[in-house]
Amino acid sequence: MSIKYQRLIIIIFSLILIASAIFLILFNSKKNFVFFLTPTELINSDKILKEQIRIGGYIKTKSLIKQKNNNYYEFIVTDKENEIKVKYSGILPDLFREGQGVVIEGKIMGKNEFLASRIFTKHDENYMPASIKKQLKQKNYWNKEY
Amino acid sequence: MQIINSITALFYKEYKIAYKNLYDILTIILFFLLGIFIFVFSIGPNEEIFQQIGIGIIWTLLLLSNNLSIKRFYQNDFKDGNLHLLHMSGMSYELIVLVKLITNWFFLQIPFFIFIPIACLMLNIQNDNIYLILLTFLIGSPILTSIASISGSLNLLNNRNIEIASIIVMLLSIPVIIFSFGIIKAPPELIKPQLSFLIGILLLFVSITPWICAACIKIAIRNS
Amino acid sequence: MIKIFINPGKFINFANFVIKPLIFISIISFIIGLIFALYVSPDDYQQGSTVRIMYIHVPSAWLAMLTFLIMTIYSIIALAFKTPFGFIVNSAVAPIGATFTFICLFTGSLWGKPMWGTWWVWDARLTSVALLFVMYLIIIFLKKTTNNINLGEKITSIFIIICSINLPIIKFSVDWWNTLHQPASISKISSPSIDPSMMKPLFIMTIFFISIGLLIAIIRIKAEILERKKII
Amino acid sequence: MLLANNLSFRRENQTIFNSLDLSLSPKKIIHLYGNNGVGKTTLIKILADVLNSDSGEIYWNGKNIKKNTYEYFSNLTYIMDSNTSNNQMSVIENINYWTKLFSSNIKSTELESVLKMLFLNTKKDIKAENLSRGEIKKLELIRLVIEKKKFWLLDEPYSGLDNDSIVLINETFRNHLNSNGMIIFASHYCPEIPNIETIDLAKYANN
Repeated sequence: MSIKYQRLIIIIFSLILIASAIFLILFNSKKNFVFFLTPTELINSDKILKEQIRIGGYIKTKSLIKQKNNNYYEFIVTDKENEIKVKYSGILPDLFREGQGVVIEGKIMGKNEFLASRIFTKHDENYMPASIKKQLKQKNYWNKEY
Repeated sequence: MQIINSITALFYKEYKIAYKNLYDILTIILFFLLGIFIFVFSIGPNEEIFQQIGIGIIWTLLLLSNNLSIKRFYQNDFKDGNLHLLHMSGMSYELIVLVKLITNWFFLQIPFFIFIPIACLMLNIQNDNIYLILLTFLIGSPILTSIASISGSLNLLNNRNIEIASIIVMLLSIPVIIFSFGIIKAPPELIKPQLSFLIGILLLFVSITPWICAACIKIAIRNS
Repeated sequence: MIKIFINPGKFINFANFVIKPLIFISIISFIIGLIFALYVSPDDYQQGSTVRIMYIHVPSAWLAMLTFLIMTIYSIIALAFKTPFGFIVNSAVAPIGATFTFICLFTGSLWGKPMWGTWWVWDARLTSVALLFVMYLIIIFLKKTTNNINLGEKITSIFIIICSINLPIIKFSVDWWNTLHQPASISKISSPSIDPSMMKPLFIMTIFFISIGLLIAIIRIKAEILERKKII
Repeated sequence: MLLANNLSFRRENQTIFNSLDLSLSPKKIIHLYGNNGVGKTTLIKILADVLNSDSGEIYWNGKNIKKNTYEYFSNLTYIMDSNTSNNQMSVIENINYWTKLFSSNIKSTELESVLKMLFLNTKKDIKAENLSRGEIKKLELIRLVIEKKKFWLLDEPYSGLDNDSIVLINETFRNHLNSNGMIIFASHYCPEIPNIETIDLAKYANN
């Protein structure tokens, strides 16, 4: 069997493998490599997660309870389907406000309760001058949903 | 068929060398076990901590012991002209690489299947997780072998800065570590998709390794 | 025309022709870009003044990836058609790409602290860019590991081709996985989610980054060509 | 039939040799000759398709060897400057490995007699790393007999050998030539073989 035939066979072999690899990777990539879970994913998963995990979602409007003297906060994180109550004591990032997207690192305390150890605020891909937002709000065009 | 004879001859030789260098293979395993000792002593024998980070320790040490085997792939055969001799016997470089991958996986990674459970016991890892570690290692170890092979062939003529070979191995192993560690930590319903993702990475590496290594070997031989 | 990008002799003519305009463009765009970025452009509705880091962060990230893409293309060309010019480009351009990646990581970290509340976080986008930086460093080191410069360059090209798999991962990591990093704003062709008043400084700063990168690259490539000619 | 035309090779801006022509027909032997650094090993490596020449082509039976590598290799035995025998394996293991690798149909009695002639029959089970320099070279040369190819390409076949072995090798060369073989070898030593063509590589170096 000449070198050319060997290489041809190995090429075919490799192509088949690459095709199946791409299929497997693309088919499963979404379910992988989770930086954070959404509240729905967290509530639906059966495994009791003892370790530190991260949850991500939006802070429900008018849910933030501040106790300013000892930096203690309570708020509700939602993904519009399910809600989780989060407790946190510490310093909040600048961007933290109601309606903002957040990623919270911490442990599950009980049914739909979460004790946060770190909070990251997530900002979206929209960039808009602050003045325009005011104008939009005045004219009631501001309908960004959280 | 001449080609089959050549392949069996190469297997025969690799087996003979592996058998005669059994102590070298045992050294790598000893490195793995001693590494675990070092971790235990440096963190302190705390069962809870090890249950959390034990899997990470085992995978890290598997990766590091994989580093030790980089030079066993092509370095000797390249220096004494055996790679060209094999090529002259009618084997293409890609085929040589494939045979080398199989033998090196067999002789260097299979022994770990005995020693991983022992390491897990030393670190008090739960039984369910031991099965998962073995399963991920079954899929992950051929990837590690391919990576070591790629790195070894990239550094065939590198006699100045062989450390960079280890760096390349570590860089390319990062996806393996991320996904095999992810499987063990994942909730049960995510295990299957993650496993198939890891298999996808395995297939990808196995299919591209012969071509990359053969190209590197050709370049090295042309410039020797 | 295409020969400019393959033939060293023609490239030097092209370089001599193009260096002065590039210096001019980069100075002008730098000044205008800074004026726009620091004074003219408005504050963001969410991030306030901090958004101005974007005008350095985003162009440098784009160029870090673009540089790697160029290196990949030149590696393939150089290996397939045996033109040494590709190797020259690779060795000249790799440190520039590393610098851009470093600027991207550094400004990103500065941006992350006030906005996300952390300097660094291990999400897919940040990790893959950090790996890109490591890859650039390995590419710079790998060339110098052998006695034979020809061999080192070929090996490096193969390594670049292997590493180019990281590029789509960086690009699509924010879409494929849940990340802290926000998705791309500009790639949506229909309507970019950046306001025109912020798009302008971003655009000008991108021109500045491209022109300064090209300028340094062309000077380095020219120097490399001349040095090799001297040897031969 | 081997034909090489206009071969040239440069290394680090230095021309090693230039416009070298070479032709070899059956029953012919070529001796490459020259001082150190004149490019003997380089030329042999080019002929064995290890290195690429900077110009010129090599033809085997009228076909370019770059395009018909497999056919060329199935006619070529190449004894390198380095020893391809494995240090860790014994003499007989090395020989077994080569017989299998090249699918040789050599008979064990024939092999036995060759080993006896080379005085290696008592050292069959000794590891190659414990052999002397000359013995390793002899072990290496056994490949000529095992592979049974038409065209022999040898780099320094005489180095480290004793007089008896040199005589024996010359004898083998003559037998091979008589059975339509072709040989190219590089050496400082000039053996007494009829019809030998000597090429002085110093002539082709033009600096």
